[in-house]
Amino acid sequence: MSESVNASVIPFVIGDDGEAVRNPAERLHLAEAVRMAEAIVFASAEPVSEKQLAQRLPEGVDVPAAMAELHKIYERRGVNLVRVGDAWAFRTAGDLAFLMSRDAVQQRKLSRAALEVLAIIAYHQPVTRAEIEDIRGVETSKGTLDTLLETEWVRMRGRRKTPGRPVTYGTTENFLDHFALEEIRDLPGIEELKGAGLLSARMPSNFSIPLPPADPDELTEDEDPLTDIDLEELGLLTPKVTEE
Amino acid sequence: MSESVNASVIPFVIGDDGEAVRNPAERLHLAEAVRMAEAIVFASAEPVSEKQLAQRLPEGVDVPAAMAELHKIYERRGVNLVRVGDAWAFRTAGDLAFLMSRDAVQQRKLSRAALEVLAIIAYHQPVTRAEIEDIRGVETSKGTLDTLLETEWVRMRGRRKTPGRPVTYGTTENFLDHFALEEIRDLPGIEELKGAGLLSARMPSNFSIPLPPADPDELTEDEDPLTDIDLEELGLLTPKVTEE
Amino acid sequence: MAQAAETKGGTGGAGKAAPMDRLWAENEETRATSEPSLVVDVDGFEGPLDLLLHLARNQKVDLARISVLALAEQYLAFIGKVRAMRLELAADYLVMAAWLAFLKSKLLIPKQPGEEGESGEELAAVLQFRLRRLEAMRDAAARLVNRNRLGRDVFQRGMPEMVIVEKRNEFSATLYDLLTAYASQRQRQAISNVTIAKRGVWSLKMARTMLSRLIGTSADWTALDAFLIEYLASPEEKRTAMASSFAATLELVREGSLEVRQEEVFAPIYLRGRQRVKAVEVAR
Repeated sequence: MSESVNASVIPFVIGDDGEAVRNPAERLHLAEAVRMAEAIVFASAEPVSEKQLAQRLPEGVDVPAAMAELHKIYERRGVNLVRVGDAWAFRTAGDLAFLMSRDAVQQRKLSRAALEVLAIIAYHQPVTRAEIEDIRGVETSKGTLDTLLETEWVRMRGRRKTPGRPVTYGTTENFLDHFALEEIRDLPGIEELKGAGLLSARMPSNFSIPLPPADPDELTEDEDPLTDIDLEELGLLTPKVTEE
Repeated sequence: MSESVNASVIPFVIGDDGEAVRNPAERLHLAEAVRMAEAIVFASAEPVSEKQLAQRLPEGVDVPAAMAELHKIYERRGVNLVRVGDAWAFRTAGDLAFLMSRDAVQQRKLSRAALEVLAIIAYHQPVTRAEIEDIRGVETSKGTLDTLLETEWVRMRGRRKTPGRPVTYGTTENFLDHFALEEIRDLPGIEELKGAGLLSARMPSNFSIPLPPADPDELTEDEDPLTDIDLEELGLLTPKVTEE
Repeated sequence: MAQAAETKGGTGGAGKAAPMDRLWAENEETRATSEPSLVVDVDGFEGPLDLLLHLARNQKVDLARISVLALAEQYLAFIGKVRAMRLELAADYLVMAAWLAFLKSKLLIPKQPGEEGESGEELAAVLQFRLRRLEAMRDAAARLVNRNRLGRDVFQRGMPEMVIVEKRNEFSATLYDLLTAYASQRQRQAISNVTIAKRGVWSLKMARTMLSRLIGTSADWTALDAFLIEYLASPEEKRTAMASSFAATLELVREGSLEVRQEEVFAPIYLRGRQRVKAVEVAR
């Protein structure tokens, strides 16, 4: 890229070979055809052949000339116009391929079951696994909870002060961030779910939706905080090594 | 495109304002950042936020400056860099719509009511369901809000800090993207409407009060009496006959 | 239904327009005798405010200069006409009519000193404001849909580039996904719970056990109903209890542990344990 130091910030190679030969009207015509071809190739889900381009561009356009022009325009950009067989497509410039892999993340959609459990945790927190299962009427697989913990939208918040001391689950700051909620109480209530058409208007009269706690970070009376030993047991903390 | 007659075939506007101020190393740095940003945004079909860009570009890059540069570069091309909220995306140029329409995907047609509700949410956001109904003077049918939420153009954004804490609705980034808006302030006519007091829930105090004509029984010059044809127009075109 | 009415009108075959014309004819003797009541389809309108806006536009002036009084009168005339024809209108429209009648009286009679409440002019201004606001939103919606739209006028990259996938997962879900999942799950669960809790069904097995136990204690003829009522938890269970018990009765009779008697059709059914040792055994 050393040439670009003395060139403009944008290292485009611009019409330096014989465009003057063309008359202005022809130049305008070609410039418009180049713009059109650019848009068509960009929007296409597959490489576009010159034949297809010829069909869509105004009549009389010199397609090979337009593509040669476009190719040159993109030659040193972050994206290049490349030939794929007898068709054209845009591709990330080879020297920038590292950008595409460096921050590559796999977009994953939550499963239906995971969404359900997440929603139950959000509304019913603090809630234990047994309680989630009670609400859903089906067993919740360990994988589902693990996935939710991985999203960092759900956390183990404490232990219920009941026999067996089951772990309680709740939502995190990240949850609020991701779902653009200012606070957990912003989750819509029963009337609003009905109003938005998400919940049937004819629910049984004893049906209710809990109001999440005002401050989800605060433990409730029947919760104990998680101790280091708890965390260790839950595999969330590596055992402390005694000093040597 | 008339300017381009005398310009190069490629009507790029290229660094003509104060780049000389930057030192060469800085310029090179920015040029590379621009290329990288170009590659990243070009590779994605969805808008890429400045935050994501900052994470992927080398440290210390002035992301807004790079994007401003890139925006200018693509200003008159067949593909434009557009701002969508605080994100960026490449989109085919609006003036080429005539050329692109054959690629159009079948879009879900929104009902008139749904469109009206969408407009109210867009212009009045954050807005509660009761306020929407007040503006329209009619109950929002089940499914209207549901449909809008499903398009992902509308979202529940929070709760109004009034008694009952009703849920408020607003638009999403998808909405901006879909309707080619940089931000909500770009909604057509929003400033005029605001100025006219038509975006407030209550009537502004300076709103003019229409005076009744001197003889209220007499129609004014620019009034026509209601005719039977009018009545027919008024939705009575399809009376349903039900037997009792 | 509609067809029946058309035929009655005697213009069958003239198509849909024919009954309409008759409906709106000034002279309505044909209607006077017809029996069916008509429900006006106001589907074309989004409520009374929409209707008012339509009427206001017919004044062909800027909404800011509209005569609210004239508008109120037009609306009332419309409602009056519709009612005279015994067309049924949604309550919303009648409420608006009542309010406009009130507004009209306020506008015609100047505010008396010391009178409570808003003046007619103030009320009229509120109505005018609402009409203008609604119209503004209508126009805004029209301008919005006519913008360059993604997927129709402008397009995104058709071939987004595949990125090399690293281990890191990024999850995405929208609030809508979340709420839909929650609402439908709770709904499903609530409904299935209700089915179990409220509509208990007596199984044949349950009925058999119950009958065997009961009849064993009674050597006298007893009406089936009497047994059942004694054990009915709720009136809703009556049908299922009756049906299952009767089926169980027949089974028990066939097995010889029960005797059944009925005096005549629909008369009470009497049961008693078979007067034998075997019956006692079954009863256990």
